[in-house]
Amino acid sequence: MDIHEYQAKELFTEAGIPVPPGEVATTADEAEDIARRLGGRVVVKAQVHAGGRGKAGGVKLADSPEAAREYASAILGMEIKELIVKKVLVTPVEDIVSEAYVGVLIDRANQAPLFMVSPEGGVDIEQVAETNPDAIRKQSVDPRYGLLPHQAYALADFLYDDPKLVRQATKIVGQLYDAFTKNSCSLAEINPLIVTPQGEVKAIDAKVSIDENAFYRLPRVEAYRDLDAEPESESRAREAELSYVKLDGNVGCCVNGAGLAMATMDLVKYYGGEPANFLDIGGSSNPDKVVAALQIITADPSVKAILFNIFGGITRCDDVANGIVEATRRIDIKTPIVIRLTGTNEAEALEILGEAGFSAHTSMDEVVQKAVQIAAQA
Amino acid sequence: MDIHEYQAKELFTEAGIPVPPGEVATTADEAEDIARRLGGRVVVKAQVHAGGRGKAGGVKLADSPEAAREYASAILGMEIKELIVKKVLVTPVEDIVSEAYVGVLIDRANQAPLFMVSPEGGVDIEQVAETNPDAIRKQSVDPRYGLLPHQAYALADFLYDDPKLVRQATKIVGQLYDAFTKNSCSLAEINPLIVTPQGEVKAIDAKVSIDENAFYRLPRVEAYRDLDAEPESESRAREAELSYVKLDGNVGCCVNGAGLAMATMDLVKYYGGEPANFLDIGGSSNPDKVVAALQIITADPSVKAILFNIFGGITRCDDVANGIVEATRRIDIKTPIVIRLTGTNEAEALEILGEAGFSAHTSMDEVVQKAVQIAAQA
Amino acid sequence: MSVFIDQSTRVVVQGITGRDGSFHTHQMVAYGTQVVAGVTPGKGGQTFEAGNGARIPVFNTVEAAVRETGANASAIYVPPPFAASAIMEAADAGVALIVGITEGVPVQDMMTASALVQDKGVRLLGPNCPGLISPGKSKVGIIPGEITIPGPVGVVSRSGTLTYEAVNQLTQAGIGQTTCVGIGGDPIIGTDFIDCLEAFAADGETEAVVIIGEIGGTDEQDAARWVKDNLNVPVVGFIAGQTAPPGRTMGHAGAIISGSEGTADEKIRTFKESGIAVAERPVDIRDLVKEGLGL
Amino acid sequence: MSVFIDQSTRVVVQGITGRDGSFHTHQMVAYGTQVVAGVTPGKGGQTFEAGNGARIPVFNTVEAAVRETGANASAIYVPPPFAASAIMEAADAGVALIVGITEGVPVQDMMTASALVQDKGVRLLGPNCPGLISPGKSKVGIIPGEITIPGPVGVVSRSGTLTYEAVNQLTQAGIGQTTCVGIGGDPIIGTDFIDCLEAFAADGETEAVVIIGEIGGTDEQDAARWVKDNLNVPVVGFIAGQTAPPGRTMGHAGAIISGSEGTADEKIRTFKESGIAVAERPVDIRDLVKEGLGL
Repeated sequence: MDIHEYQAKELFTEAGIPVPPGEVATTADEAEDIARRLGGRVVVKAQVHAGGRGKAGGVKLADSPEAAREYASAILGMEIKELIVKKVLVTPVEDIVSEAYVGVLIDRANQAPLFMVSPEGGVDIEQVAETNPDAIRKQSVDPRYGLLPHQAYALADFLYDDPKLVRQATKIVGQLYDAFTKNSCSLAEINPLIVTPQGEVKAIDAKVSIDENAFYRLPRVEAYRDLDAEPESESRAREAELSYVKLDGNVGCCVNGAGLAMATMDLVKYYGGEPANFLDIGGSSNPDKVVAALQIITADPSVKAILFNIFGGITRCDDVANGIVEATRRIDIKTPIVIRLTGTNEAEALEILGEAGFSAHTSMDEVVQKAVQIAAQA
Repeated sequence: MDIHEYQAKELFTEAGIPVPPGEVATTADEAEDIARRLGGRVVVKAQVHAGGRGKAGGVKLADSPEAAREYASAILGMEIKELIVKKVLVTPVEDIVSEAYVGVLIDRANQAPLFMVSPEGGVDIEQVAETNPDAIRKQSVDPRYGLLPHQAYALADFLYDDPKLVRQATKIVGQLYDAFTKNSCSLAEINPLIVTPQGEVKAIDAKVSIDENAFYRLPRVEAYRDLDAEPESESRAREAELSYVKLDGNVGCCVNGAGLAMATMDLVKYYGGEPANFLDIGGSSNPDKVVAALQIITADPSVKAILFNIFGGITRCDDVANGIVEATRRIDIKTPIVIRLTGTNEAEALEILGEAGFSAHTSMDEVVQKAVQIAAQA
Repeated sequence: MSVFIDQSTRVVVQGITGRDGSFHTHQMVAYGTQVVAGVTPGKGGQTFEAGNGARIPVFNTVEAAVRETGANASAIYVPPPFAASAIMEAADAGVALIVGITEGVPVQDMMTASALVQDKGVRLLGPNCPGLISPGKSKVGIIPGEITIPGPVGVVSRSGTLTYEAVNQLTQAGIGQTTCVGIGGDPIIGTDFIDCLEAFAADGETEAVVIIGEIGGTDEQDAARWVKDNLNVPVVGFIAGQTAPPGRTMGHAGAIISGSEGTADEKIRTFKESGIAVAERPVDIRDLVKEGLGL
Repeated sequence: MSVFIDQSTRVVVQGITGRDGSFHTHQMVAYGTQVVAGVTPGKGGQTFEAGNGARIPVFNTVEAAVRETGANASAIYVPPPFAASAIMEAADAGVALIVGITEGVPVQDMMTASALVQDKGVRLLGPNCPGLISPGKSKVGIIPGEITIPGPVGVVSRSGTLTYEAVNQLTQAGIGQTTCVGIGGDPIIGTDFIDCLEAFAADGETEAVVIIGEIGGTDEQDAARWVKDNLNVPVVGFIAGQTAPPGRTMGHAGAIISGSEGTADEKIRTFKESGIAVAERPVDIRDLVKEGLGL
C-alpha cells in the first residue's frame, strides 16, 4: 500500500532521518495558519498517491501565508491522475545546493532489499537509469546480515565528496534501511535528498509502500490507509476479503483464483469484450463472499453482464451456487448473469442453480463468449 | 566482567523478563525498611562475584523485617571466597513449584551463542551436565539469523509440558537472548527460573558477564563495575591500561605480551619460584606504563624480586629502560630488580640501564633463574 | 517417474489441527499420500484422525515429528504471521521438501526464511502455492487429485485454479501428467520455474512440459531462456494477465507490472523467441500439448 | 615455499593513517612487502609516504583500493569499535586474506564478521594477532622481520612476543622458517591451528612445525588430534599458562580457563598423546626442533 508523503515523513522522522518540519492542511485556512507558523515561505504539496504532482500543478512555492492560502485553495479539490486532492502538506522552503536520490526496494530476483542511490536526484530514478546508468550505484543487502556499515558508507561516498556530507548521508542510509525493515516496506525512497547551503543533508520528499501482509503487526501504519485514495468499491472488497481491481469494461467477472481471474479477463478481451474488473473470491467456500462480490459488481453501472467462472477445487461449487442464489434474494440484480461451474460438488451446484432458475455451463471458453455477447447487446 | 545479581536483574527487567521486585541495601537499617515495603517475608542475598553464596551463608530467608535486619547485619561485611560483602539484595520470598535453568554463553568452538536449558534448575549446571546430561538441551544460535522463534519454543518445550508455561518460557528465552546481544554479554543465566503455584514463570537468580571490549558503547553497564569486588592493584592496573592479575607468589613479573607473560610465570614456577602476578605492559612504548607497572608490583608486600622480561618488537627496549629508570627516580624501590631486554633498540636500552646502575640480561632462562634465587634468599 | 515427490514421500503437516490443515490432511490421506505426522505447538501428544482409519500423531515441534516418524517433507498451513517461522523450523528439522501453502506471508519474513532454506540446502515450494501432485503416487498441498491422471506431461505454474483448468483439460483429453507443480504467486518463492524444468528434464518419463505464468517479475523470461538452451521436449506456455493494468496487484502479491517490467506481452514474446508454443486461450494449451506429443 | 603470503601478495592497509597503521606500513614496506594501497574513510585521494620513496595511494573504501590497485590481502589496524566492520568490508571487497591486528574487538561483533568471512570464502587471520611473515618474501602485520630467516620450520602460535622468543632462538641457532603465523589470542578468530597445519602439510618445504598454544578453549587439543592423524613432519609444542588460575583472563581475551576446560595440563597431555614433542621451557623449543630435524 502506498502511503502519503507526510505519512512517509513521519516514519522517516521516527527513524532519525532529518526531515524539515511540516504540517497537513485540509482547508486553505489551515494552510495559511501553518505557513505563518513556519515563517511564511513554504511549499504547498498535494497529498495524493500519484507521481508527477509537480507537473500537474500540485506543488507550489508560496512566498507568504496569504499565497499559501491561495495555492492550497487551488490544490485542494484538484484532480491528479483521477484522484481528488483532499490534503496538502505545508513545509518550509529549503535552499538547495544539490539533490540526490536514495531508495531501497525489494528485489524479487535476488530475494533481498536493493539500495539505489544517485547524485542525480529530484528526477525520476527510472529516467536516470535509462539516460545515465553510471550515475546510479546499487547495493544488494543480504537479509541475514542487514545493511552493513561499510555498505552504507560506500553508498554515501558515491553521492558526495565532502567527508562531512558523506558522514551525514551514511547515517541517513542506515536510518532509511531501519525504517524500511521496521515498517515492512516494499519501497522507501528519499527524492530528493538535498544539501543545504549550511552543509546539512535533508530528506525533502518521501515515498513509501508498505507490505499489507505485515499490517497485523503494524496497526499504526495500517491506519495510514486513505480511503479517499481508492474507489469505494475497492474499500468494500477489502472489507469482504476479496481481491478486487476496478477496470473500465462492461463484463463483470467473479472468479476463484488470481491466475484464473486474469485468464478470464484476458479471454473476455480475446472475444472482443472488455472486463469491468478483476475479482478473486479466493479459495474459501463462504457464500457471504459471493454475496459481497455480487454487490460490488452490480454497484458498477458500466457492468452489462456478470460472468462467474469457478473451478471447484477447495472452493466448493455448491457454496458458490448458494451464494449466487442468496445474493439474488438480498439484492435486486437486473444485470444478466452467466455462470460456469466445474469441479468439486458440481452436480449439487447445478441442481441448486436450476431450482433458482439459473442455468450453468461447464466450459470456460463458452461462458466467456456468451458473457461478451450479452454485454455487447445490452 | 561479572556484574552483581541485582544489576543483572536490572538488565533482565529491561528486556521484559519477569523478575520479582527487589532493592539493594548497604546497611541493616535499609534492609529492614525494604523488607517492610516488600511485605515482610523476604530473601536477603549477598551481592558478591562468587558462586556458592548460599553454602557460605550469604543467602537467608527472613520471616519478618526484623529478621531481615538481623540477617543483613550478619551478611554485610561477611567474607565469601576472599570478597567482602558490601551490599545485599532484599527480595520477596516466592513460593516455588519447580526450578529450571536457562543460560546462554559464547561458544568459542562454534563461534556462536549457545543456549543451555534444563528442567533441573537451582543447582550448578556443570553438575547437571556431569550427572544427568540428558536433562540439558542445547541450541546453537547462528549469529546471522539470531535466535529463531522455533528454537526458543523448542527450548521452552524441553522445560515444561503445560502449554501455558511453554508460552511464557518461550518469551523469556527470547528476551534473555535480546538482553545477551544488546548488552554484549559473554554469559547470561537465569538459575533458577521458577514456576509459582499461580503458574507464573519468573527469574529468581541472575548471572551476567559482559564483554569489556564493548564498554565503549555500553556506558551504563560499564558503570556497573564494582571496585570493591577486585583487589585495588587490579583497579589501578586497569586505569593504567595494563593487564594485571594478582597471584600469591613472591616474584613480581613485568612482561610485554600475554603469552610471554604466562610463559615467564611458568618458568618462575619451573625453577622453584612462585609468580606474584601476571602483568602484560602490552605493545606500547610508553614509559609511563612501565612506571605504573612498577608502582603496582612494588605495592604488593609479598614481592621479593622484580623480574622484567621484555622482547622488543613493537615495544622498544629503550623505552622500557627509560621507564625503569624513571620509576626508580619517582618511587623508592627497595626490592631487587632483574632485567631481561632483547630485540628492538636493545643496545640503547643496555646503555640507559648501565648509566643508571642496572645490569641487564638477554636470556629469558637466565634472568628467571636469577629472580627466583633472589626471592628465595630474601 | 515423477519429480520432487512419490510414494515414498513421508509428510508432516504443520498446522494440522487448523481449519485448512485439517481439511487438506483428510484430502491428502484420501489420495494416498503418506501423512505420517502433524505439528501444532501445544497439542503434542494428541492424535489426528484422518479418515480411512488413519491415526496421525501430533507433535509440538517439527524436530520431534521428524525424529519420531521419519517425515521427509512438510506441508505448511499455519497462519501468515507464523508461516515464515514454520518454514524455518522445517528447514532446521531437516526435511528435504517444504511446501508452503499459506497465503499472505510478509515479504520481508520470506527473505529471511528463503535465505535459511538455501543455507540448509532444502527445497521449498511456495509460499502461497497449491503444492504439487504426482498423479497416482502422492500429493502434497491442495491440488484436487481427481482432475489428474498419470501420464507424460509435466506441468509447472504460478497459479492454482488456472492450473486446475489446464490440467483438467489435459486429463479429459486422456493426457496424463508426471507431476503438476504450483510454484506460487508471491514475489519471493523457493523453487522457481527453472528448478522445475531441470527436474522435468532429468525425469525420463516427462515427454512434454506446460508452463503457466503470469504478469510480474522476470521468472518466465529466465525460464524461457533456460528452455531454449537446455530442454529437448516440447514446451507449451501460457501467460495470464494481458489485460492487467500496470501498478496494480492482481490478487497474487507477485502479479504486478512495475514500470516496464513483468508485462504479459514481454513474457509471451520471450516464450515465442525461445521456441515455446504459446497458447492464446487456456483451451489451446491442451491442443498444443497434443500437437507437441504428436497425438 | 611459504604459506598464505609470498612476494606476490599485494597488501591494502586499513587504517593506514592511524598511529599503528602508519608505523607498521613503514615497517612492512621496509621489509619488502608490497603495500599497494591504504584505506581511511574521508582521506581518499591522499598519498601515504612510506619511506624508500614509496608513495601509497589512500582510498575511502577497500572496494576502491582493490579495484584500483589489485590488492589481494588486507592488514587491519583500525580501532576496536570499527574493526569487525573493517573485516567485513575487506571480505566484501574480495581480498583473499585478511589480517586483523586490532586488539579488543567485541566478541559478538566478531561472531558476525567471522560468519561473513566464511560465507565469502575468505581467509581471516586474527583479530588480536601479530600477523604473519614468510621470511625474505613478505610480512603482513607486526612480527619483527629481523628475528626471522628463511628455512624449513613452520611456526604457528596464539601469542605475539612468545612467538618472537621462540623464533628468535631458532634464528640464532641458524634454523630458519618457511612462515611464522600468529593466529591471535581472542576467543573468536578466523584461521585456527588446524588451518595452518594443513597449509604447512601441503607446503613441500616445511620440514618441522612449532605450535605455541596457551590456556583457554580446545583449539590446541583439536590441533593435536589433527597432527596425530595427518602430519608426517616432526612437531614441537609449547603451552603457556600452567600457573594461571582458573576463571581469570590472562591478558588475551581467549586465555581463560573456564570450569575444567582449557587447562594447560590437559593441552600438554593431548600434545604428548599425539606424538608432539612438548617443550617444558621456551628454550627447549629450539633444542626439540633441532632433534626433530636431525641436526
